[in-house]
Amino acid sequence: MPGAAEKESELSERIEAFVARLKQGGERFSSEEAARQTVGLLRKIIGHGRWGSAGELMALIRKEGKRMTAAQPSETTVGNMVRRVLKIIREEYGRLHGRSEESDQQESLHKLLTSGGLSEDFNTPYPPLRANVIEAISELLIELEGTTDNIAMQALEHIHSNEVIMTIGYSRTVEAFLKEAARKRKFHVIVAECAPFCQGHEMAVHLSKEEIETTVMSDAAIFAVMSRVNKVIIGTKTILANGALIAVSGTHTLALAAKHHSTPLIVCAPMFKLSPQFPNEEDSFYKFVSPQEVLPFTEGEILSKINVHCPVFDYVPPELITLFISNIGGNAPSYIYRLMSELYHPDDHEL
Amino acid sequence: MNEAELIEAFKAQMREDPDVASAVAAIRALLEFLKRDKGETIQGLRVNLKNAIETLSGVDSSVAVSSGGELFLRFISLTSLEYSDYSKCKEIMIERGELFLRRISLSRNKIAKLCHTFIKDGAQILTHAYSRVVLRVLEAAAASKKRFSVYITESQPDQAGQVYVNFALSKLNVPVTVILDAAVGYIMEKVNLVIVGAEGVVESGGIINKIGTNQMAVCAKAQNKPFYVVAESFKFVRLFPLNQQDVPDKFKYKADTLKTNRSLTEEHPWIDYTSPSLITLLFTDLGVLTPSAVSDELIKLYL
Amino acid sequence: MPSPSGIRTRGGPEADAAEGPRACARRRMMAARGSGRRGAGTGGARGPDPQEEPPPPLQAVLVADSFNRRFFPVSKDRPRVLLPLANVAMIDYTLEFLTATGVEETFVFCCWKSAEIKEHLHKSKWCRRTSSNKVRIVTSDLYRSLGDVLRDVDAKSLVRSDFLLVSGDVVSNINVSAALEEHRMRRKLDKNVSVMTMIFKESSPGHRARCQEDDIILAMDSTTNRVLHYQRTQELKRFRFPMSLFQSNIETVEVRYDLLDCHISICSPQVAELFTDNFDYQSRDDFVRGLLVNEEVLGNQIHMHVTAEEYGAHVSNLLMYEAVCSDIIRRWVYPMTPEMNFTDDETQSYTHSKHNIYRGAEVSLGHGSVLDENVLIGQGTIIGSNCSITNSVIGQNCKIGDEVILDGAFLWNGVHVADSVEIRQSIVCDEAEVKEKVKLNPHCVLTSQVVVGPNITLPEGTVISLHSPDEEEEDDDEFSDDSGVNKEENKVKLKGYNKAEVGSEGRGYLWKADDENEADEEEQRQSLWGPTLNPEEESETESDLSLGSEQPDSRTASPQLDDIKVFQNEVLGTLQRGEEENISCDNLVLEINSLKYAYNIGLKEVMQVLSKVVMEFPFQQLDTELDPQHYCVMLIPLLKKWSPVFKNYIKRASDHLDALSAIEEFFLEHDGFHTSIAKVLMTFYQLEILAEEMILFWFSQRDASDKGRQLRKNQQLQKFIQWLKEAEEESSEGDQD
Amino acid sequence: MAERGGRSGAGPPLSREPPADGQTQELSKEEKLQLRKEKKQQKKKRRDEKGQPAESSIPGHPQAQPPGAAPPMPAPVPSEGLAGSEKPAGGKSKAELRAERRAKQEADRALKQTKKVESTPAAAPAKPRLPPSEPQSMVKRVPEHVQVDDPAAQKRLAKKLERQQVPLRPDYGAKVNLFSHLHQYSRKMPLTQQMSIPATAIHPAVVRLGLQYSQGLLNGSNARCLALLQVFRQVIRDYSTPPNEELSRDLVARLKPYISFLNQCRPLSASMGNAIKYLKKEISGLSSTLREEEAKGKLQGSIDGYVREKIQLAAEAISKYAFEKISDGDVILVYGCSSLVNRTLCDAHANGRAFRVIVVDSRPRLEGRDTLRRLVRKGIRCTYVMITAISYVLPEVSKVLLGAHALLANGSVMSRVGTSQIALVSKAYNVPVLVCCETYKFCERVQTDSFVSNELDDPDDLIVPGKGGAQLHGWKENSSLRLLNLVYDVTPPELVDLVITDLGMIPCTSVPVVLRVKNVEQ
Repeated sequence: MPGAAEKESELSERIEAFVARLKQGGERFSSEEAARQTVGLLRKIIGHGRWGSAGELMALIRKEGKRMTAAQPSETTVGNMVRRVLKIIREEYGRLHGRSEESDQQESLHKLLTSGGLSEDFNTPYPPLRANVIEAISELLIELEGTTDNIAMQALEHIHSNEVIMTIGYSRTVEAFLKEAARKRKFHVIVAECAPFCQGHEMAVHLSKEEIETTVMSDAAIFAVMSRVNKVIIGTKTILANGALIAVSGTHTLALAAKHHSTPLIVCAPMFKLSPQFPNEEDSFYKFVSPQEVLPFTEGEILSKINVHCPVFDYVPPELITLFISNIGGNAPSYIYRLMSELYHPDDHEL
Repeated sequence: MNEAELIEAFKAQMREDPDVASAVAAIRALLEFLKRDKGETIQGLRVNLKNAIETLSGVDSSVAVSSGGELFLRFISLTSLEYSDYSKCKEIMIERGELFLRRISLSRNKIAKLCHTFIKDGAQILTHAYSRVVLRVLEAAAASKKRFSVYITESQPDQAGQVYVNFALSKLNVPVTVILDAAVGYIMEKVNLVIVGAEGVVESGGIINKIGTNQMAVCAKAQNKPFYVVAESFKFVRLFPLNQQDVPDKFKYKADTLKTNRSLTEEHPWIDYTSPSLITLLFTDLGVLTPSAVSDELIKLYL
Repeated sequence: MPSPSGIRTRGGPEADAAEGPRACARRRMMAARGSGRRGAGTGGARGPDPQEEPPPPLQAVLVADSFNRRFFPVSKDRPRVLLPLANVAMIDYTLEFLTATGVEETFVFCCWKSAEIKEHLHKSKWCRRTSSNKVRIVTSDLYRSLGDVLRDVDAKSLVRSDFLLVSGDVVSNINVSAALEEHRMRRKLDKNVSVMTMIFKESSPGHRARCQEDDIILAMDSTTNRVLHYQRTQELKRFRFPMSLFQSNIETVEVRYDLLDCHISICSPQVAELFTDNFDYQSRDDFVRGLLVNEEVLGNQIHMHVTAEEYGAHVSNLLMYEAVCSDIIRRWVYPMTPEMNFTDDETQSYTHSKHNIYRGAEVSLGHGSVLDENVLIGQGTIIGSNCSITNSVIGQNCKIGDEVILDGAFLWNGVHVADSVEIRQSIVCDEAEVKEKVKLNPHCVLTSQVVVGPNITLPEGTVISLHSPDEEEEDDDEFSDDSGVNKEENKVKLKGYNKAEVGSEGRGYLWKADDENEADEEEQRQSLWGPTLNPEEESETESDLSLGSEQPDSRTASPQLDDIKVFQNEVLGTLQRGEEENISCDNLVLEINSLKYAYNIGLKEVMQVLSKVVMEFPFQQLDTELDPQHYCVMLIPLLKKWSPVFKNYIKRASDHLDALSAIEEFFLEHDGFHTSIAKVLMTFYQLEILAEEMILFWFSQRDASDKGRQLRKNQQLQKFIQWLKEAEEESSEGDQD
Repeated sequence: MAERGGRSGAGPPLSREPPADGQTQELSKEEKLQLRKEKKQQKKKRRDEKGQPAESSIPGHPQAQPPGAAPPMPAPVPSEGLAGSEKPAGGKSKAELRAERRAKQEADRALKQTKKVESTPAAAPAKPRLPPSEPQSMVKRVPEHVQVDDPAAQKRLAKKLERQQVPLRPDYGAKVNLFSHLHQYSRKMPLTQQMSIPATAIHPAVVRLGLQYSQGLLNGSNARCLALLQVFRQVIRDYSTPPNEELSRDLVARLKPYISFLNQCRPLSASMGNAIKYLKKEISGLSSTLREEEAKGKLQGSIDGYVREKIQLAAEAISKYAFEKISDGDVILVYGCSSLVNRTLCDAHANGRAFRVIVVDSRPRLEGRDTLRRLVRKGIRCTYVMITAISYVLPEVSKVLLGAHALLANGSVMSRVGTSQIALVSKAYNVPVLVCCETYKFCERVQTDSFVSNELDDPDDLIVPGKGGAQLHGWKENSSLRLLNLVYDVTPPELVDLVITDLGMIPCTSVPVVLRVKNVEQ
């Protein structure tokens, strides 16, 4: 096709830009945006990339995917989207290959016993594959659009009137969720400001604009106030395969406090935040920004003598979580593994 | 093929390959049995196999054997559903059986690959009794330039832990300390994680393993330490014990002690049951599972 | 320094000059109202105006050479900008900074070892097609200073609009867009008066990243962010601020000592032109000082932008190298952290874990080795057992034995360290080897391929290199030292190594002489490591070692007499030439200024010298004994001609008094001419060089010597004064109605 | 005030009847005695109520009746209490007022007499009653700084302050309704700005102190308590008994407005409460036979004594005990800035223990930075994190060392907000939690949550200058947005492993024991 070269160079530049932006560790760069951009880029790659068979395509996607994921390990949505796309390719290929759905399942005892060949190859080229895959991806994009609304829809099922709800930091999903509920019910929201970035302030201001009675407090008061709270609703950065969270730092404390007062802890997170990784290398999930945030450079001489840490994320073990609300409904943490196996193919867990 | 031969085949398997899991040995033996079986009908075959399994578990009463047997039966019946013609069906069975064996022989490496990433550099690991899978995991960790040290219970009554150290652990050069079974509570606060193998994984997601596992799990829970289980998927067994009492005696005691019909009250049980609530994660060749995922697998297989 | 009288007349506030830096850090003084001759700093108002054309693509000029030899002998093997900082070349940080801040075209000017720099850049991601920042490399061996570079920029007219000027050793994550916006706005508002915006970082005194050599104290107008006074503080016990600072009608003068110069400046194309115009500008400091001093003449201003949040520093010596390195490890330069691998170099991928421990791929650690905190280990490095490593950076493919202690050590690539070695706060360059049981005390430097040991302890501040120190002499005359060295690679190891210094198996020459001459040692240590934070350590200046930018101001503020003498002669010469080829006053002023810098003469001295010279000028013409009439006849036209020159220098009250005292002095020396003093003063007065109240004040000064009183008794003078007095009364009466 | 009325109701009817019908006939001897005991107890009760003008005698008022006249008047407290509660009902008649005033005088005289009685063996029966009456006196009235939501209480407070010529401090901004019973002051408008305080009413030193409190220049219960004692020492030095007044009584009366002034500036800390209690006891304990100079000297001496043993020596003892618990290679986590903890650490470091410290800090106060500077200056290796990041640092921590604002009778620890959640997370990582607290900070109050009695600091502190924080600026206009700047929180005993006091190491459940011991020894 004509202009393929320009197209590719143009594409690679866009990828560069995206990677660069991820590396800049852009605050205010929402996971949803990241997810959408990733999928968009991948779709372009599939569209303009040079590949004959599904196998080649997947190799290509993996290659690009690796780079994007490596750019900002804490931004797991990128990796998740890559895996989703890979899964889509597998399915489309399978369909063309004339294989029934369930045979391409997460591997199981059953499969262990019954299935025939060890692993199928993706080498038979199918002309319609490109079109089909792109179509499927477009559907995925549409799905991404709607996630927040779908979650907000369920608000009224979880918030009754005159509740005292605590949340921490700023999460678009939670904001939408609460606002939705506020249209019908009156309740009181307490926001932990989440130092040093204090995203909580923004959250509070947004909520109060909707006439929701909102209180901002410092993170130190979480446990003190928890005894009067009757629900904790938070967002998260990532849901890990064992149902644990990687959420803004301070969440672990919040969860423990909630546990201590046995207050239900509800996590609002769209599906694309589900990551098939396990918390084996937590450090890679943590993200550390400049100590500036915690201790200003102007502190002078003592800075050279001390260590200042500023982790952005916390690990929250699954046993502290009561419920996940995703765009496909509510789930218990113990069920996450199932959703995981539906979303991703086991072979794609590490790219 | 009569019982004696069968048992002989089983024992032979164990002998020639000390590293083999008893379940695998059993399955191999059964496959052998299947090959030599003269039966003409599926039903006949099933009956013979059932008896064969009985005799095997008579030799070795471990959960593994029975789970292996059950798995084999299930596999027979599944294949028999697909093909009506008996002889055709049989060779398919044999062929698939081999395939199956080849698969599960890979499972330990799979597990090791999954699990060793959970061992961080400088970790202190507590383990219990003698488990080949755990050994494989530790080897993998050591291979990936991780520095860790191991505490292992001597695990009375048969000192399996001590044996384990002498035969296996001493080979990979990591510091190993053998501790008393009674010292689990003491050591727990300084270890980072607990890894144990399992004889059988029951439907609840709990495990059945060498006596002492349960107390270790309880301690770990009390100190908020992760308690990991590594087990191949063929150890999954359709069993749902509510508590220790609920575990069938044939598993708790050695086959020969069961034969001597003395009252079991003064016998030491060899295994105990660890409830899923105490287990952090299970590492199987099917992937890393939360306890709740186990029953899912079993359901998929048997329903 | 203004004489107290100057203050009294102005009734301004008492600005005590003998003030410690800490005391006057961020100290705010209201300027005195009244007759300030300085123009007010205009253009404080900001605000987006509707017809805003899209700003042109941002360009940057990166000077990949520090025209001095602070890093010798290290920089003999490797150009300074390629020295690894946390295993990444300095210039990469600078380029990353430029790219991140939105620069779209960068000109890299290299001189010393330009080939290597070129090669490095070509390999790097900056020259990829996809890079958003186009890097163009300009090389020439003729560059001797920043001045040359900028003149070349002007000559080649490379820059189209405002551009960033940085040196190749700046590490920063500042986003200059805000500063740039201000800069453009300023230029829009008050028609290109402001030519440059310097970027500073707030950091309290005593901060490690504040290198003493670069320490500055400056006065700013906090409403307009205009720089009013800029001074290096190194080795100054007391600071002097021109009185005019506080007399000008700028409301809010702020004297700040809490600033760290990031060496990042936003320049307008004019800057390059100015450099071309003023041949004597070598460094940015010359430029700044020049601009600030004769602001009226050139009519340009400098502004500043202070950032509190972001990080910016420049590696001017090894102490700074150490400081910046550890700041990078401690993530101050986020997002430019090692594990981010912004250079896209697969050998540079690190994993970050607790306590800022960064590990490259396949690093192997022996049992019992502890990485305490802030450690960076490059790919493929092998570390033995029972080592303790803290606050250190280890390059790629190093081999480190057992029982090694590394504290604040900076090992570059391929270094071999044998068993039970101890290294503290030292730098070991590429492929160097440290044998068993060697102990490196703080501030040691082993340049590449040097071998030391076994069983030897290097005293503090040892520098060992394969290049022998005697290579120095040849190129000492060179202006830029770096360039001269190319020819010397062939003459390495002409004499054997001293085993006593480098150990039995050692290879390399000791670069500091031990005890015989303290001074050299000091120089060495300083030139490499720069002054440490406790002031008594820096006794020597490195002025004679590096003829770089620091040179002029590293002297103490009050110049020695001989300087003044020389200066005087120079001025005289200038004036004579001026007389003969009648050069315009402006040029005279320029020349005098440049002389002023060359000899680092204070305004006061200039004043005195100038008037002295002028007064004596007639004698130079014809040295026959001439009488007062002749003298006046000859002098007055000169005065008339040069009045602009005087005006340029005589501004503040103090200047007047200086001039007057100089004149008085002259007349005291030649008492034959007492009679003509009145005439002279009259001329000065008529030419409006000297203000009447000043003359009156001078006259009424009581502290005059008896000869002085003699002089004052002179009746012409009396008359003149009388006349002045009356005139004043009249004028004041005139005011009343 | 409900409790109070209730208690007066519980009191013997005798004390109640007289106001009902102002009968003025002679009472029998034993009745008199009974009456005195009654009064004595009332007195004791009132002494515990800091800043409460139970028997606020108008200083300048001349003694109307000649002393020794038969006491025709009822006990003051009930009437006073009733007066307080019926005040909102409407103004009182002259007669009532007079009655009240005379009641007060009567009370005073009665008090004097009781003193005499006590000193004389005649009142022997009174003695044994003392200890049993102690626990009763512990049943405390609700301090008015926790019943802001009760208008009656507020009115009463206003009235009282007015009587004492102490300005009433206005609340600032909207409060979180959970905390509407607490005061919320703004640092921008300190107490002394709105009205000039007559030097006669309040000693300038006290005013200065009050300002320092309200501006947050003086923080930490130790510092505050020390400052308070120093100021009172000065006050006593400058004090001179007015003619025909008695030092022991007049001085107490003089201190009351001071105390309520300080209380206005910032609610008193438990430590200060105890100190004041002690001081009052000392003052009223003075025998009237002492000459003024002697008395003042004695008081100043006792103040110094208190400072020395209760605070300085206590700190020494604690750091000695704590030293045993700090071992080499420890990683110790501290929170905020506790003078005691800092001292302990510095001592341990000076005595050659090798340990690392992790300083945890929280907005808006950022007191941890002071701790950091102090420790670093001493050469201790430090790490500094925000409170949100504790779960990141805790795995490496071996001990948590916390300071305390007060130890409550139910064993819970009242301390800077955030302490409790640090204890909580530490438990989750099973890291032992140690609390350092001098015994003089123990107080009889019991509290199960951080709501009932707490303090609200200036909400504006939460606003971060610059990035993002700008949004919060308009919070006052925004009706549905509230800022909560809590000062203290309460750590339940089960989260604390050990309390290190000057009496040694105790589990915090045994606080009441210590209290009892103290009460006996006092």
